[in-house]
Amino acid sequence: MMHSGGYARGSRIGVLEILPWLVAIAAFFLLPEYLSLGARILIFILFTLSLDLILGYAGIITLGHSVFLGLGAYTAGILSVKAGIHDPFLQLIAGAAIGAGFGAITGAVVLRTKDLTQLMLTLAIAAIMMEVGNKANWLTGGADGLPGVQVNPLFGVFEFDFIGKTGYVYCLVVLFIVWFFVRRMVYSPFGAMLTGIRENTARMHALGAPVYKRLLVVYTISAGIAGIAGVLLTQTTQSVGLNVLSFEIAGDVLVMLILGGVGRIYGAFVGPTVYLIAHDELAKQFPEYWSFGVGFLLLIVVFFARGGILGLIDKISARVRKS
Amino acid sequence: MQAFLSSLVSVLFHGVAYGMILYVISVGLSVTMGLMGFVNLAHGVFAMAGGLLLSTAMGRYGVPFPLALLLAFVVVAVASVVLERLLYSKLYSAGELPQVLFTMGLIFMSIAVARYLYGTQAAPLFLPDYLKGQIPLFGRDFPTFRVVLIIFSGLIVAALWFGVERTRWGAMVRAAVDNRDMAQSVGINTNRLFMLTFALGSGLAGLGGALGSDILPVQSTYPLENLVYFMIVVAVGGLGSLSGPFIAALLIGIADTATKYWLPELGAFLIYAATIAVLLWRPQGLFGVRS
Amino acid sequence: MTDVLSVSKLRAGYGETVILEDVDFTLPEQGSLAVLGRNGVGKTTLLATIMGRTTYHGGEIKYRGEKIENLPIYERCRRGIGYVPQTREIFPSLSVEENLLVAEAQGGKWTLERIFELFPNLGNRRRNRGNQLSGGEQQMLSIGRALMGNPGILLMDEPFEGLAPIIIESILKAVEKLIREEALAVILVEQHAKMTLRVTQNALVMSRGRVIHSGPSAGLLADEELLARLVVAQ
Amino acid sequence: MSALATPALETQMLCKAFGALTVADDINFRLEQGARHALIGPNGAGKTTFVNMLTGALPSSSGRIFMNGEDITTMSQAARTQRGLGRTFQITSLFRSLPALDNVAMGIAEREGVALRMWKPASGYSAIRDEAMSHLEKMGLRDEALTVVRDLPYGKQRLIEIAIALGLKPKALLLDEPAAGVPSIESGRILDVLAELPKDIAILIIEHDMELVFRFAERITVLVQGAVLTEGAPDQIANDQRVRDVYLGEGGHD
Amino acid sequence: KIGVVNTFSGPQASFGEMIDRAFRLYIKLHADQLPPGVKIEIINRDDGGANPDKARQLAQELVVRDKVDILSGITFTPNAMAIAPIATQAKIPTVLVNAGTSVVVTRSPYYVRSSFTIYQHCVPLGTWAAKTLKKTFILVSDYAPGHDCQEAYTSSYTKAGGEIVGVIRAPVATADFAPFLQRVKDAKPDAMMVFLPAGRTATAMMKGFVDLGLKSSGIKLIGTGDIVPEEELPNIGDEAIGTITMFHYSAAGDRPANKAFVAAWRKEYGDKATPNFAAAASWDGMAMIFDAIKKQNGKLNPEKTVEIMKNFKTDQSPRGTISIDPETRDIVQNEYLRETRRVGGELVNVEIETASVAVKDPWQIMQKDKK
Ligand SMILES: Nc1ncnc2c1ncn2[C@@H]1O[C@H](COP(=O)(O)OP(=O)(O)OP(=O)(O)O)[C@@H](O)[C@H]1O
Ligand SMILES: Nc1ncnc2c1ncn2[C@@H]1O[C@H](COP(=O)(O)OP(=O)(O)OP(=O)(O)O)[C@@H](O)[C@H]1O
Ligand SMILES: [Mg+2]
Ligand SMILES: [Mg+2]
Repeated sequence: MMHSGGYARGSRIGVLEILPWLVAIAAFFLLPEYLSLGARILIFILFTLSLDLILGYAGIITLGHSVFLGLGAYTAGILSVKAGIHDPFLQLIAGAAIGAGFGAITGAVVLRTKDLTQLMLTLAIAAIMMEVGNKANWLTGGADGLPGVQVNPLFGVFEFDFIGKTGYVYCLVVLFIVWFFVRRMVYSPFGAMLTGIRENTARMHALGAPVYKRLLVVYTISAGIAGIAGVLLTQTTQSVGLNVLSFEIAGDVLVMLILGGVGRIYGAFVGPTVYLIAHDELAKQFPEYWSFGVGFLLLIVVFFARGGILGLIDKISARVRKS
Repeated sequence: MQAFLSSLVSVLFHGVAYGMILYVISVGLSVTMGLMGFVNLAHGVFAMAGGLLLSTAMGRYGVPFPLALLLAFVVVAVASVVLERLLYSKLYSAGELPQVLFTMGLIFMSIAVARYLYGTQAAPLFLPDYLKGQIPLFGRDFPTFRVVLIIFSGLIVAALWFGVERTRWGAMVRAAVDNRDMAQSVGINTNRLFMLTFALGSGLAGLGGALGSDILPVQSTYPLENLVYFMIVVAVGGLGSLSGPFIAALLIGIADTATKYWLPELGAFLIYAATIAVLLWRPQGLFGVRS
Repeated sequence: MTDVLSVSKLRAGYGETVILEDVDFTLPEQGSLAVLGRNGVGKTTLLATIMGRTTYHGGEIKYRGEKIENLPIYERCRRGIGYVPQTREIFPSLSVEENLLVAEAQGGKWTLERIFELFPNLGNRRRNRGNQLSGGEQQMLSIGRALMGNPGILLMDEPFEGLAPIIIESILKAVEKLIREEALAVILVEQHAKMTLRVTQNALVMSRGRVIHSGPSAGLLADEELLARLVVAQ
Repeated sequence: MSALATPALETQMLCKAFGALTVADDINFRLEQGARHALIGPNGAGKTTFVNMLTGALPSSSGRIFMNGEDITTMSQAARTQRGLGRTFQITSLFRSLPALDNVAMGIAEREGVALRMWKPASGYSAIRDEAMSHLEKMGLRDEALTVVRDLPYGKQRLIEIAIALGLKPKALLLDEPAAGVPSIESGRILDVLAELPKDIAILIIEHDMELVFRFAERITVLVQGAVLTEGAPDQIANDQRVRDVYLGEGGHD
Repeated sequence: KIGVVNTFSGPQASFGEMIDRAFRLYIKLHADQLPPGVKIEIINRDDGGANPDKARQLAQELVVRDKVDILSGITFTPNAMAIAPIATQAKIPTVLVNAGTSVVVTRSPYYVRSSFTIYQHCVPLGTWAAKTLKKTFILVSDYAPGHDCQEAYTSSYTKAGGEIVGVIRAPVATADFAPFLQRVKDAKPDAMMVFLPAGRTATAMMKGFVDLGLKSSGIKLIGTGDIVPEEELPNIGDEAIGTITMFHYSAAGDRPANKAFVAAWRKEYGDKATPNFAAAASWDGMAMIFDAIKKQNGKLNPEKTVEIMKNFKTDQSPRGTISIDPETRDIVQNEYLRETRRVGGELVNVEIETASVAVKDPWQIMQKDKK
């Protein structure tokens, strides 16, 4: 696993790192018909990024990350439908806060364990929240979801249109801000320290690091970011359904991250883009059998690009440089 | 009181039947995940294959039930060896993440294949007449098939414990997982060991999938839908143990049945809450071999 | 009499990197060979290569006259090569007993009881898991485990590191006895050059993956100056 | 140094048992300020366990531990480290996929309390980098600073282990077989480095290499089956028949 | 261009298959009736089940990128809810061919429903059941349609003098019904009224009903047609015999229009294939779309299309005479009382009587009454 950050390496933003943003901006002008898929991809990049922070950098493995996405999504939905709060930024802040808050609470429990136990705890917590969402009909609309979410125009000017222009730009800007923050964090001593915990926890203890507290900090941050992604999802689709809390989403995001490449920030950009586009295209061609294609893609990546797509690119560029 | 006792008997009965099935399917996962350290999320694929085989063999070719069961075991075991040699074995030392990605891919593909071959409906289970009907016991009726199912699974469990747990096989697998090179350096043919272990685990899943298609209907999305339950059994039971998952599966089966009978409103709450409680109490599971 | 082990023109390393080059030596039945050299010269790599754990690039390894360089690791062990790795490599999740039993050769003359006789410490800890042993106990276990495979030759990579002096003494005696009575041959990699030379017949000094000296141990032991030049200075 | 001064580390009636096995049996031990102290004893005597209890990696069964007079018995490992307790591991414990430099810098960052900073890039903390580099240099690892630890030979990994401990600038340093796996000339370097450390650092060393022990230690404690057999000056220990019987043996050592 | 948001993957994929087959069959058989130069193109999109956000994204793309004139499909209520704003904003007439929760159709003025509402079945069922069966135990899935059915049945059943002796709301994903059924058995009711999603869930329940001896202990199994859909009958086997259901469609209905429909279906998809209610609703939905196309001569104007659909009426539906209620844009149709029997070696749902003629959605009526 190539690791970014640390004391030995520089932290300048490389040319390649500007590329995703150029692509995203170009997509806005060149592919106006794909903006709703585009927004979905941006949201999942944000979501995957939050997972990379805890899995790739801190080594926390989870199958329940959907909880935080779901909480964010429902926060926005409930605020709008039940409390009549339609301000996008208020919803955003509330979603982040609720996501982070729940992250802190569950993290306090989950982070005391490791490996499979940890995985199962995250999964079970997510499953319970799913049941809560299902049963708390009066608040969440149960299995029918919460339709009719309203969001005020951004700055009172830009309406969330059904073509998705506003939504796309909005998601892009939010993603950019979060990315900037995450990137700084990864390259900071905090990021290096997280890598240390992942690599060798016992040693980290002996260096005087209160490991548990540190993990709790990053878990909370990650949950907050996932909450933001959830809010964006609700705001751009103007409805919430139980599926945002589902095991499938938690599995999907894990797959997207590993597909892109773990522990390197940009894996979270590449993974969702490839996965969602492949899914979308295949589902279009073969509505019944798309899953075969997606599965095949994953197998190809595992056997020919260990370390995800970015891992493969690394390997190829190393080859080229050598010869 | 009388009524309560008699419903208790039913709950226990159905709970045990469910638990037994969960166990036969999941024990293989406990082996691949616990002993071999392979995060095999695709375990349910083998169970599904077993169920589909049984249904096809009986429905389409009129194979008698016991033979069809055997077939489900053997065919799935053999097929799994092919997969193991070609794909799984390449990832033993690759770490969890590639394993997750690979087995998820396998799930996705198998869903599409099953869909293509068997359509969208659940594979029907046509029981022979001697397994239909009910057996009256303690003043209540018990479906014959489930009685047979409990007895048969019980036999499998016994065979496993006597055949496997008492040999040094388990220790060899764990040694090979701890350190493949060193295990080979003390003379263990790790490739063959893993292959056979994997085949046994998958074959059992196939058998369980076939046997349990009455309780867990088999259809194309089976591997994904039931994954969580299999994983709970393994985690609560304790990785790498054979008896732990047995207890866990029975507990889950009975708890699930009891909530459905007495507190259907709770849904799956109880199971998950209990899972969390057990794991906080004993992070390595009830009978975990590894921490 | 054929040699237990003969190595010629051996080239090996890790992946594409070649570490060992043109290594030649032979070891007679019941022979003992010291491998000396500074840090990082390839001593571990040499033993690992004989065991089959590195990337083989060329040359020949014969065990009792048969070529083994293309055999899988476990097959080499079954033929009679026992390995005590430098980092011990105890199986952490197995108990002491299990660690020994998984290595047991069918019909071998080594049993749990004999190992526990040799290392009473281990007998007292037989239920402890591999990672619940003291460093020295792990070292003993590693040696005991290699013996359980009923080897004809024992490759020991710094086996005395971390052992109490009194234990080293007793192991050395035991090894001498094994060589005499059980027809065992031994290759010993050690930092403590003098002690090693005292108990071996022949010695081999390595530098940068090549053999730069080989000859009787006694000769090297007697020639302080040569020893210092070969092993200490570069 | 006066024996009356508060010791750097002190244990009172420290006990530890793993099930039925007692590995620390009422240990009363003092590590004086600035001491050069060695702990020896047969394999499995409980030396590593003792160090683990001192650092807090293992909880003790009973008894108390003091650091500079302060009761640290129930304190977390991290808190003890922050108070100036450093250690090395008998079995190398490094960040194997990180460069040697980061291995050392990580500890310095913890010591300096910057590990929670999230904004400025780590590579921008040049003071930390430079210090990490200087510790590596002391161990003769200048050229290996940017090499990923996994690719280094075992002997060099052992030296990084020590460099990390130095980076913590501990007031009391516990070294668990620092020289095991390090060739003799390199172990000479370890001694040199330890000799250069400020005199007020208290050092406890565990070693089976008697040459090293006798050259380094001013005081030696012998631990046998979890209990202190004897304690004294090196020549006293070397000539103690009980110590010879259970530990040293009769043969010479190089 | 018709954009179809539908469920082709996941556990509920059988819906997608039925709907798609019905659409294609209708188009194939009626292509010649279209005004010259008009060609219908169907663009299928898979929502994978109840995934409102995904469904919305798909609908949005169908509208924006593929520029469809009409939306259809939509198996699940939450998805219908999420798509409503798009239909409204983009002015896309949308024909709902499955989602059956009453409230859905009120969500957008461009929604027209050709399928059914749960209330349509469960109200007449209650009325009928009260005549002979005095005590009912209700077993429904724990989601909106299940709740709807429980309410609808209870209201008409108790009004007619029946007594509800117990209610179980089973989790939607229930696979094994044994514990629930055991409880029903222990309560000894005259009838068990069931609403479960059609497909394997319902099938699993049917098997358990017999296995656990509820059938032999004399409990009558009644419900909506979802528990005995045509395609599942062979899987359920003889266990299904004697089940009484209230539904708007049976493939065994002996109306000529239905016979022709079933015959065409079998000719196209093989002897063993049988269309079910979703297929019938989709067939009629497509008929509605054709009607709108023909009446506008191939040039679709959204408002006009909805207007035409609102007044749609035919006696040529496989379901008999159906129409759309112009006020609610919801379907008006007959409800049939059916019993599952073996006829000529094949299991079918025989229509015993037409329980109610031209039923409007009772829920809509109740809502109006409330106001
Ligand atoms: N896994 C590996 N991958 C790449 N290079 C390696 C690997 N292991 C060792 N090396 C390199 O091979 C060379 C020889 O190492 P080896 O471990 O054989 O030395 P050694 O003589 O046993 O040293 P020591 O006395 O420290 O044990 C070293 O330069 C080392 O960097
Ligand atoms: N977690 C544990 N559970 C049970 N026993 C343990 C555990 N850890 C260590 N032991 C036992 O406690 C004893 C003391 O171990 P310790 O590691 O302290 O010895 P040591 O004096 O450091 O020996 P060495 O010189 O060989 O490193 C050993 O016999 C060991 O087997
Ligand atoms: Mg070495
Ligand atoms: Mg020790």
